[in-house]
Amino acid sequence: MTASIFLNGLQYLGYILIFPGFLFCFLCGMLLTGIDRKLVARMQKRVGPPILQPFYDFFKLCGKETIVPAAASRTTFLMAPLVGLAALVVIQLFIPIRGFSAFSGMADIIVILYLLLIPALAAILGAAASGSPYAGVGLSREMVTIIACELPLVLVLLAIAKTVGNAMGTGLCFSLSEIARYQVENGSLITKLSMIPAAVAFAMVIPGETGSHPFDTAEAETEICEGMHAEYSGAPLAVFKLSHAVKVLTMTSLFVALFFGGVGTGITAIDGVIVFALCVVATALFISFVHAVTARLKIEQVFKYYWTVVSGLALISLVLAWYGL
Amino acid sequence: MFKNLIAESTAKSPWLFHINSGSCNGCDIELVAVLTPRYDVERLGFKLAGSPRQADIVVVTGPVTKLSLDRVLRTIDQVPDPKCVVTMGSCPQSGNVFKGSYSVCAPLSKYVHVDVDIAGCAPKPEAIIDGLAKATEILKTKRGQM
Amino acid sequence: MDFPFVKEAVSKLFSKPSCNMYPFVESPAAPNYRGRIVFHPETCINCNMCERVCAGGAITHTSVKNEDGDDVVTRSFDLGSCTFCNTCADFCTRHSIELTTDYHMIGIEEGDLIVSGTFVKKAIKKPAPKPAAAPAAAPAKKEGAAPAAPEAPAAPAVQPRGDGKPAQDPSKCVYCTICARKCPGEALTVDRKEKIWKLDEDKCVACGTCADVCPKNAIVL
Amino acid sequence: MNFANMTDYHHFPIYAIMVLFLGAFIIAASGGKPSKNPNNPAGFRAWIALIATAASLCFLIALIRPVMLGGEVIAYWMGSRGISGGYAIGIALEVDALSLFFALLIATAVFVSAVYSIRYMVHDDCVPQYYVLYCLLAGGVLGLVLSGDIFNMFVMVEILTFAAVALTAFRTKVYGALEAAFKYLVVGCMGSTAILTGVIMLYAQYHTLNLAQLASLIPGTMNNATKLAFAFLYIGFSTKAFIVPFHPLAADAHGAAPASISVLISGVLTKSGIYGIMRLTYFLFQTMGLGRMQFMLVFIGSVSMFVCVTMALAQHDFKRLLAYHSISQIGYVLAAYHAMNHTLFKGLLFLAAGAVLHETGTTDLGKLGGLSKKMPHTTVLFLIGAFSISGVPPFNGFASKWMIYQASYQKAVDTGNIGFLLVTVIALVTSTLTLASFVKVSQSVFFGQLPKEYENVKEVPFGMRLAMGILAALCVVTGLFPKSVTALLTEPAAKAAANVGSYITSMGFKTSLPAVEVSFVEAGVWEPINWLLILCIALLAVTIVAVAGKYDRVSETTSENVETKYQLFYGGEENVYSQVGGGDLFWGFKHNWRHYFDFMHKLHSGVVNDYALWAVVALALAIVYMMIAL
Repeated sequence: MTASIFLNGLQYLGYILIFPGFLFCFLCGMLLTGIDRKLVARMQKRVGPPILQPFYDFFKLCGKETIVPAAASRTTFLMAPLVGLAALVVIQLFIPIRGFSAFSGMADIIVILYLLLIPALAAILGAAASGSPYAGVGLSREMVTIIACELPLVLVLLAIAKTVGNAMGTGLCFSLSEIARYQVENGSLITKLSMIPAAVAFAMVIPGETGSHPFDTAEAETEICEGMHAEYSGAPLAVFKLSHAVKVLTMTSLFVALFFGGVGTGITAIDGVIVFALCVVATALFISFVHAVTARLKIEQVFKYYWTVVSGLALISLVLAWYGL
Repeated sequence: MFKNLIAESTAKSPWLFHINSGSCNGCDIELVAVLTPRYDVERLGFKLAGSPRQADIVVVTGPVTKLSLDRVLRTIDQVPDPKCVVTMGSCPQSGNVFKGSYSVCAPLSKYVHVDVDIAGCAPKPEAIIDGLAKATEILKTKRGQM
Repeated sequence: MDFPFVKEAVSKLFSKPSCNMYPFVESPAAPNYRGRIVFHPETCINCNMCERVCAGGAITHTSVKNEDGDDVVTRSFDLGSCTFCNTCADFCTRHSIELTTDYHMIGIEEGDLIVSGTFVKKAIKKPAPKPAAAPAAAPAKKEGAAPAAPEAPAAPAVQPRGDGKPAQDPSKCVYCTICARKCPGEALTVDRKEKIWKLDEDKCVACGTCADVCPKNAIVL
Repeated sequence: MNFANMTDYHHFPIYAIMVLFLGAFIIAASGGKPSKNPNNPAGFRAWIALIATAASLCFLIALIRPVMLGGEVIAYWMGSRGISGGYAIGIALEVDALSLFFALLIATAVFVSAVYSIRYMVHDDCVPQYYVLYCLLAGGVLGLVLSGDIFNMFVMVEILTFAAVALTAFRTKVYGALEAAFKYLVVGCMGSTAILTGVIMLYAQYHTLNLAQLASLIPGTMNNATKLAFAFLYIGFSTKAFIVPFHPLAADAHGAAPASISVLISGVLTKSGIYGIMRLTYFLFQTMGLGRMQFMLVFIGSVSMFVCVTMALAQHDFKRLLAYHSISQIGYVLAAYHAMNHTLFKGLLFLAAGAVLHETGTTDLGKLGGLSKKMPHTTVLFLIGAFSISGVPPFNGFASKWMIYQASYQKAVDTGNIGFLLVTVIALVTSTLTLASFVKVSQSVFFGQLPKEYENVKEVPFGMRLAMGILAALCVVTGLFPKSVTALLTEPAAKAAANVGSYITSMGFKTSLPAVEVSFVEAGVWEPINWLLILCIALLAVTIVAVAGKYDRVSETTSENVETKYQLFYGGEENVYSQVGGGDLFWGFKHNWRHYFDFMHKLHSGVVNDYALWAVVALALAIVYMMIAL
């Protein structure tokens, strides 16, 4: 009895720490950002950094001195990156890999929606705690970006809930693992007409959520000195960089799980590789490519873009889903 | 092992912070040229950081005018250790043609320890890469001593 | 919305990067690039014109007497103060200064960026003054030859002619020929070997350029 | 009447009300002279108020077992005068789970606020009078929710309205206090009058004032007069709940009143209005097109939600901002059972605002900043409140909002009504906007830079922190164990709201309505414990790695200028006070909505005549809607 509890606990711990928890997030996220940087460089006709560059950056930052400004609120300032990272890892635990998810049953689209807020919120509070006016500007932009992304994201997720619910006969389905199961049985959601605009809208949300070009107004290093991270140095900054990497993984794998959930073989190990490959493709298309061909928008343009174009697409999808297409 | 890893990474990921202390913009343009596809120092891991808190190497251009002296010194102070100060072009090393002007405080080495000087007016991008590579080595030794 | 770089990005993704892989591949500078200064001390005549024309004040010299009474002159070029404008090389009559295409100029320790050369400047063996066209060549002061630097310029060795035209002070002149080269009317002839300084009075317009450019202040008006 | 009879729990409701009125009476009888003690000018009066509120809370807690768990409906006839001749003659108290739910909320808020007041009100004048009014207000609201008699409800509304007006106005030295009180008085009186009119109409129709009897008589005898009465009653209670279009009053009143009263206005007064509306809709008039009625409530709720959250984003004053949020959240409350959580976190936020006001003397967002270094505890407590109200998991706001989304979307799917879908979307977006405005508050009050004049600010006294701590703990607990809370409080209340039959029969009236077993649609319960466990392990793992890796590494500094090293980076400039103003923080958002904001700015003129006009228009619209739709 105790042994089984112990083993169960060990398994959980393994999920959290190794796969699909920290270690997996760390390696895959960093790899994705590395690939992203390389691809952007190649599209700009550059050689670009080595693919392992994010790892170098991370370890270098770990070895740097951490400066906490005298004006900052020390605890908030230092804890914020850790909370953000932990929340992201938790999201990653919920995202199914073709039916397999470490913690099914408690994963829920709305929970994910709110959990996605936590890393951004942690970054915002950390920025606010630093006391820097640059961080103040940065956090204001980050918050507006969150608001901007929220509406299309909500619409997309509701459309998915409706579509899957319709097909399952429950009218509604908010559970991620159910959605994954449905896709395994009936093929990916992307094959549905009503889901195509939703997929496009979600793809457009990815760069906004991860704060990459052209929606990186919050961290605009050339105008507001890295914005929210203006006062961060050393290990906390490393954690922020890692969080960004994990967020790339989270958003792309969420995209894959929601729209390409049916792709795979059924063997978790192989599926993991396939999902990761799909994540790489998603990163290449929605982050690197968009980065390479656009210039940074102004914050009010970001907002307008998300609440008109992207929300419009998501709304079309919702309406189509509503009428059962 | 971990220490070694960090030292190795330090050499592979030096981030620059660029301070213009009254430069004519010649050096600044060259520094930017180093980041363009033609030279692309990002392949060596270099990156322009937006804030001194994230920088490893501070690149100073310009003859350190009286007004900027205070700012330059404060910014250099705010860079976390290990750090490396690089002067670029002749101005911060000596004042160049502005030498002796009432408003020029060059050389910078009077005020802070300068690790690497890159000569040239303005230096050729290759020379900048040379200098930054030297700075990276110094950075790695400094990291090893920490 | 318009994305002008879509095609560009895609095509570049599959083409070779245009990077100059510098530290791994040599990248020679373009011809006539003005980089590191090379100084040939053996031909320098210590006219100091380079120092005078240097905008950045990068050129300095020190001189020490050796046992023969000759000046041991060390001329140094501080690359950290140089604008690489080539004016010094341009003005150098002896072509002792050269700006090469070597751009590797990194200073880590003091002296890394200093280019210097030492040469011996023979003390002038009191050649008989040959006042070519200077009737007022005052022979009064036969210069003690002790200090190379004119430490006692209390009374000018040569009296001005009074008509605005130049007169040479043979004790100071090193026959560097700059005055002849800079004379707009080509009124001056200077022969370094023979130590001749000659003024063609007809051509001279008394502009004063020769006095201006003379690195040794050997011309008075 | 023997002692055993006295301790019978059937007496507890009236005790709970009476201790408060008794407290008010004793304090009033003790005269208005402040005591000599500068640390407590109210002297023993504060303690009387505290004891009265605590006793009242205890009585209500004792009722949880029979009413919430046992499902009993307590009917209590004053003076044992019950039903005679088929008509209710006596005055009745009637406590079902819904009443008790609201009563518990109110008693908790009142008690915590009383704890807070002791130290908070030290610097005010007229403190003795404050406690009289305080007890009156509390007693009034409690009486309202426990009453089983519609005229008594009106009486209690009057008591609480005038107590609230007086409490808003009594700080005559505060700029705007009188103006706010006047506005509140005018519109509040219109509301009270509307309620009275409605009551009269009902009495004329049915010759009874007892709620249960009315509920048994109304079905089947609906006519236009009843509808009219309902419209009047609805508008009357709306003014008490400050839902749109009565929201501007709340902002003024909150701004002028002391923080401890703001807690009551937001957590207690508005709840009384909500209670009234719910009683009306689900009990008295439940036969008249409940679906349409619900739709109207949800519609008004959504409008309140959105309008007020955008209004809040535009505010420059901490308390006014909270006031608008208060109404925005009331929108959620109308839409579903968000009431308890709202009382908890909004109370907490108002107390935090009060703490800031107490120490710095201002609530202007533009003037504050960086207080987290001086008031760390207040900051943490405020953040808990802010996270809760924004629905950040794992705090309680998330639990209730989660249910709202699920329920409204389920409703949309079930009924095929796009309107409910819109509600889900608005609710989700509003929640993000709420987060935005609390980010604004935390940036401009607690984080950012400390202005020079607040260098000497201290943490608030322990008593005030204790009050905030109680609410914060409740926020966390209800957030962590929403299932138990739902089982204990919310679910019985929800069932009671729908189970009119048993309400009527337990009062001794016959009804055609069967005491139905209500199918309370369990929209699903958010169970955060597992999730939180994972988060904790994750956080722990990260922290351990971080600490082991010398996360907070500080090396021997190489520069001599240590103090410049730890200054903020200002592009190299010397540190100056620079704070991103709260008003400019969300420019990117406001710019896109500028026409809307301009419109709202013009609309909220601040002229009481306009607001009175709004009230009349709202009444007219309500009447028209009732007549046509029901």
